[in-house]
Amino acid sequence: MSIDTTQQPATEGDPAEQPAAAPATKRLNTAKAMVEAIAREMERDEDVFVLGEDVGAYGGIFSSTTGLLDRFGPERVMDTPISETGFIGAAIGAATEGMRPIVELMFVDFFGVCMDQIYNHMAKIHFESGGNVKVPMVLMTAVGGGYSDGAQHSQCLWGTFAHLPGMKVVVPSNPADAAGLMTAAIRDDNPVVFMFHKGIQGLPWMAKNKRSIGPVPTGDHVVEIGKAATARPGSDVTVVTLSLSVHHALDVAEELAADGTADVEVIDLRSIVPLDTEAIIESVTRTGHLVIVDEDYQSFGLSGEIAARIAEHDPTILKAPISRVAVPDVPIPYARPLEYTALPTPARIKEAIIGQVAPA
Amino acid sequence: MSIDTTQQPATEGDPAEQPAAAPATKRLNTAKAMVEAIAREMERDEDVFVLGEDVGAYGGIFSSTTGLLDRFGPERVMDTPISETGFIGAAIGAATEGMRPIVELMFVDFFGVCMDQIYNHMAKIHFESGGNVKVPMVLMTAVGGGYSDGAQHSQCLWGTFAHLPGMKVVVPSNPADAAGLMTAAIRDDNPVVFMFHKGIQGLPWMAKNKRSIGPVPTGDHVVEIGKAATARPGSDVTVVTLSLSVHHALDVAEELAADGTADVEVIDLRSIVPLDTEAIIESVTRTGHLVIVDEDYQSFGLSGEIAARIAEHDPTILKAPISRVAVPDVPIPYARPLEYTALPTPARIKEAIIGQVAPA
Amino acid sequence: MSSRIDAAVQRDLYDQMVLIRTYEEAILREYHADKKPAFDIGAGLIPGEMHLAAGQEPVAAGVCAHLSRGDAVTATHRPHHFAIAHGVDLNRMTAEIFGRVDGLGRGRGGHMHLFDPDAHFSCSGIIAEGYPPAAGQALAFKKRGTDRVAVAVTGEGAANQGAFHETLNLAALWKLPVIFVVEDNDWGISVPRSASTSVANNAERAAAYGIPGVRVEDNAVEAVHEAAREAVERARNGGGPTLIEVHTLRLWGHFEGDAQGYRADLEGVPGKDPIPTYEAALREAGILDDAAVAITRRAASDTVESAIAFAKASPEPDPSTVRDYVFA
Amino acid sequence: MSSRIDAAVQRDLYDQMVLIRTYEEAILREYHADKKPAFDIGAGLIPGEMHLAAGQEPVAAGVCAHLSRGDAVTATHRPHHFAIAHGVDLNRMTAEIFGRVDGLGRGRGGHMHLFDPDAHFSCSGIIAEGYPPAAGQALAFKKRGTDRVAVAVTGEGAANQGAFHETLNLAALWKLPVIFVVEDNDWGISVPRSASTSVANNAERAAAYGIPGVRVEDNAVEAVHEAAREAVERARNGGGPTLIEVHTLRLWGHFEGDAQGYRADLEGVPGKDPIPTYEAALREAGILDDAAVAITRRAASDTVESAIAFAKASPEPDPSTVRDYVFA
Ligand SMILES: Cc1ncc(C[n+]2csc(CCOP(=O)(O)OP(=O)(O)O)c2C)c(N)n1
Ligand SMILES: Cc1ncc(C[n+]2csc(CCOP(=O)(O)OP(=O)(O)O)c2C)c(N)n1
Ligand SMILES: [Mg+2]
Ligand SMILES: [Mg+2]
Repeated sequence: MSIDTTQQPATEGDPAEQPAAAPATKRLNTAKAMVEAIAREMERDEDVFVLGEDVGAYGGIFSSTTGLLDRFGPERVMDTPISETGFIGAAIGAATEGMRPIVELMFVDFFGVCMDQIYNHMAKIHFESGGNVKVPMVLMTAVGGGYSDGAQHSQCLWGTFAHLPGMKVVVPSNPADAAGLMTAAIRDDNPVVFMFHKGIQGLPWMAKNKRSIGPVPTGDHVVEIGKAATARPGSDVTVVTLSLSVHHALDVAEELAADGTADVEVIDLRSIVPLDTEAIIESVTRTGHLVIVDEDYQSFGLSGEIAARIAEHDPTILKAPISRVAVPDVPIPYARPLEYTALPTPARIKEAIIGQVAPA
Repeated sequence: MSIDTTQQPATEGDPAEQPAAAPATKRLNTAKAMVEAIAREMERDEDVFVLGEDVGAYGGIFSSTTGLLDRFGPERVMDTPISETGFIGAAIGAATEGMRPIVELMFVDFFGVCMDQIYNHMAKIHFESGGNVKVPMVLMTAVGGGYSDGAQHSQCLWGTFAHLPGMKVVVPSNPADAAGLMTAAIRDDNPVVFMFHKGIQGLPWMAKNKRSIGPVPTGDHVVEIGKAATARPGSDVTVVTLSLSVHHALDVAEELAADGTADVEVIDLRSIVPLDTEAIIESVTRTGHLVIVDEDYQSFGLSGEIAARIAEHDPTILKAPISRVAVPDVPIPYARPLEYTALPTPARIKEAIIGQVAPA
Repeated sequence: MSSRIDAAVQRDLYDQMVLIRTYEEAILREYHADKKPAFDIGAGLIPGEMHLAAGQEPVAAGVCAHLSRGDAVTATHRPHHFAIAHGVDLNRMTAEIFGRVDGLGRGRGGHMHLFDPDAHFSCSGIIAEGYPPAAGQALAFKKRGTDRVAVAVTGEGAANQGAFHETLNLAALWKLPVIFVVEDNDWGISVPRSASTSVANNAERAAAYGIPGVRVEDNAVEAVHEAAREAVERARNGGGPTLIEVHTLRLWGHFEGDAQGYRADLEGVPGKDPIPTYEAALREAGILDDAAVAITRRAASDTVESAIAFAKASPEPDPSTVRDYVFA
Repeated sequence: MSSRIDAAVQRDLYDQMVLIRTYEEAILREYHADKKPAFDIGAGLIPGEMHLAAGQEPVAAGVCAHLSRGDAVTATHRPHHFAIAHGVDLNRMTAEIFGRVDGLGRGRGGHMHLFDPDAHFSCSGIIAEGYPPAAGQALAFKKRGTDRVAVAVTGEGAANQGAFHETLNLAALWKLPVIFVVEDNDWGISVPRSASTSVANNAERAAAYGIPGVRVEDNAVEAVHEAAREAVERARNGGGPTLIEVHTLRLWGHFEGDAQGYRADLEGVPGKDPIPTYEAALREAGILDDAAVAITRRAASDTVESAIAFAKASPEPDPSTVRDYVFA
């Protein structure tokens, strides 16, 4: 009856299969890409260590640490008591002493039990010390819904973290970015919140996402924090999004391109803090149409900020009112028909894009 | 050497002095207006009680409960241990049993030690229970800086609360609204976060704000939650703001009216959740110019949301890019010259307004 | 076997445990029924995380035997046994687990968010964060001059969380009528107690609050019953809170889908099942025989299957109502 | 008076306490100097909340006597005594309190946010939240195979906060080299210990983590010194954490501007000042005389006044640098 949640699908491709010019890659799912990036940095730098609930023998509830205990031992891969304030705070103290902890908050939804350490300490010590104390650490945490886990286990909440100064916030959408951003985060001298969506980890026990397995460079691979990616170029409508929603947006874009409805550009933010305002404005200046797709709550968050960056730059680049496809300020409901009404589904994204290109 | 922080300035005016037609009022500072509203509700309804740190003999660090212990005794005005998760959670449990607690979080900056109770419990129980369990309570908390209290005691953070669904968020700017919104909050069947700015309490030990004392109706006085007020009508530029910044905006508006620079409309939001989108759009449609003044962090918060509400309604109502006068995504610095550069001062507000009306 | 307990109570404890187990087995069946061949946590009639309480029946049965519906119970992410033992409406609870409109939360909550105001039952998916509201319910009961009590439940893993400490201090200080129950099933997901808890057991921690602490060993339902009797009596009489830790058993995985690779002792687990053990003891004592056992099982099965039928017959929520119930 | 302690140490303890008191008196003077006639918390050369530690010198002097600069100290909102006793650069600390560019935090931090990486000193304005990072420093020290220790300080009010519990459990479990110090000054702002804490003292709470707990009564600096000696030794030798609670005295208000209307015992307070008491004892023992006292006081005053002069001479931060130091 029980399913081995620690087991990974076979993911190792053959680097030799790659065309010679491109950097060597292997195909990994997002979880494995994170693990590999962490392992490589742990090998490079003995100050790097991992701590959190069930990161050891279990390998992380969402497989973000699978195999690390076997490779690095319990001194460097530490299971903790259920005491997020205690162990995240401990990571902070270790970081101020020059270590580089990677600490996992199992679900971002649990931030409320430990936010003081995160936002008043991790994020502010560098500033309060006038730059004299650095806090080089990664807080990694699982986000997102879509599998009926209810109002306390399905949130994204990146807007909450981004609002509070002093921490970088990165949100990869695919294995290569997960690896590259993890490496960048570990090497960064600032605290970095690394938010990975459960739905793109490539977990064997969740609905499959075809893009949760992809090529990841086998060599040193860093994705600069603060740079958005154009996941798909297009000329009619800009969709600014991130994380799992990138895939929904790409699916919809392909569909709408195929039937000639619209040529959609999809911007994958990858990083929220810093936010790549330039990339957003450049794209919207070309398309004149903006759809923001955000799995976080709609109001007072990411989607608002994107709108503001445009409105304070030049509102006339918008040829139509913007559209937001986000969680409509309701807790994430349990029942599937309700949850999938609240989430930014492909159907809602499509409707928003069509609304942008439809003659007024 | 020591100053009696519990002492109130003499504030009681003579109701008989009021013109006959207007409702009877007396002049109170904001703190006293809050206390009076709480006391009146405690008299009306024995389910109302107050708890928090130093709410008893001390009367609330920012005088929000002065005198209540004497009037209602320790059973209804309860000092608590320093255990915000414990006692805010206790308030939640009491509320689900039909009581109407008013619980004080001494500084909003401390939310990180108790946010789980606030956002995952207080704000979600009603939803998760499908409407079967109500959580009628008020979480009151002091906000704001300007007196060199540093990065952990000077924040506003209303954007953080507003982003998370299930709680109303009110932020009065003057004694009458403080009383009316407090009364509404206590009577509301939902959890209401009541955020009062230290700088408008009328405290004897802080810089005086001339509008921190004002007329408060002596009879039953309720300010509907969710309705903004036009603090000053104007036709050239709309300033949308709240809390202490309303006063700065009014001061600047008067100055700019006097010298003929601009006729500024000042919208006092009073409530963030629900947000009076209609009032904002109505005003900006008339003026075409928007300055948002927000003492919270600039990005991913209130100012962004206001911009988004306009951008999704009709960006063409904006005759110029919007201006935001907010805390520029830095922790609140201690040193006065830095703090007053970070805060939305009258000088910054004035500059933004002038920027709006200056020929491009 | 305690002599203080009479046969009718023993029979009730047994019936209660069987009902709970029957329920958990039925949920197990329904949960996995349509997730095959590839297990997909989000698929099927019951989606999402599922934490079942098989093996922990003695705790709920023993504690709730002393409660009436006016008393409050706040459970954890693993709430079914306490919900059942406290008399939560089984049909509506099951409908909630199936995400239906007749559910306790009209499908909004799910299995970790069961709220039955009639039974003053609630639960939370955040570790230890059910404790503070439970103290608040007790505060309300005390303020209103009633003799009602609140029961707050957590696991042994949760006892290391700050909310545990804050609530015990508050409740002790204010002499609130609460019974704090810690279910020590040896594990917090994959982390054994020895890797999470700096003392041998949590009953010792009661001393840090000046309240009585009791440890019940061996998942013994009658010992739980006795400890809870004293604690509830103390609370009703104004004596303040008690901490009861029960050494119990997680018979299955942490949640469904957990292969428990980390659990070395796995083969020994079924042999520790408290229900056969108690059944054997009651047979020995002449309180149960084949016929009685059959009656209990049949009654449990009927109750459970009709709850499941009720749930399945209830409609799914209308998507257009997604914005409802955020505010009252 | 313990016989184990030698005269040189006694003299050091006395000197340290006098230095701290001299500092707090100077800050008191500077703080209020330009806030008259109407007290305005935001006005003057030193604005903001000001929590002074007069009366609590024995705790800092006694504990820090055993530390070297490689050891870490994490203090509270009331941090000056520990900063001084741990050898934080007094000039730069004072400049920080005055909000100047030569301050420890270049004026960004203020009196509750003093960070001196050379002395591994830090503090936090959030109750009990300095404990977890202190444990993390100890973890780093242990991982690196050093014998360095971390000292974490809170008040007795803070010991009811969740972070206290979580950190003690974690440190005990991982046998971290930390000394947890609780300064019991009877008050958490206006709330007496009896209204915040469900046990008579916090040393009793050590048992909840299986670590030694010591209570030092009467603000006795030599007893603190002795308790800390054992605790530091234990930590350096891999014996894990110790909890030391000292019954100390808040000589002044919670913060400046606090009229202490809630404090019934106010007239008795000056009589309990630990410095005259200790001075008298050392005079009695022939370790101090008028000349020695004068030397100590003069040295303290010189040090303090030159720190204040340093601070006043340092420029205020340039407003155009407001965005600096958010990120490294
Ligand atoms: C604050 C918080 N941290 C972590 C989790 C994830 N989590 C859910 S159950 C669990 C283990 C709980 O162990 P225990 O308290 O012993 O209860 P048991 O599952 O054994 O019944 C964890 C870590 C959570 N829900 N909330
Ligand atoms: C989490 C949190 N809650 C409340 C406060 C406000 N506060 C500052 S000091 C203080 C009292 C602290 O008492 P105690 O721990 O005994 O230290 P003392 O001031 O007596 O040194 C309080 C409640 C805070 N800073 N942080
Ligand atoms: Mg457990
Ligand atoms: Mg104290």
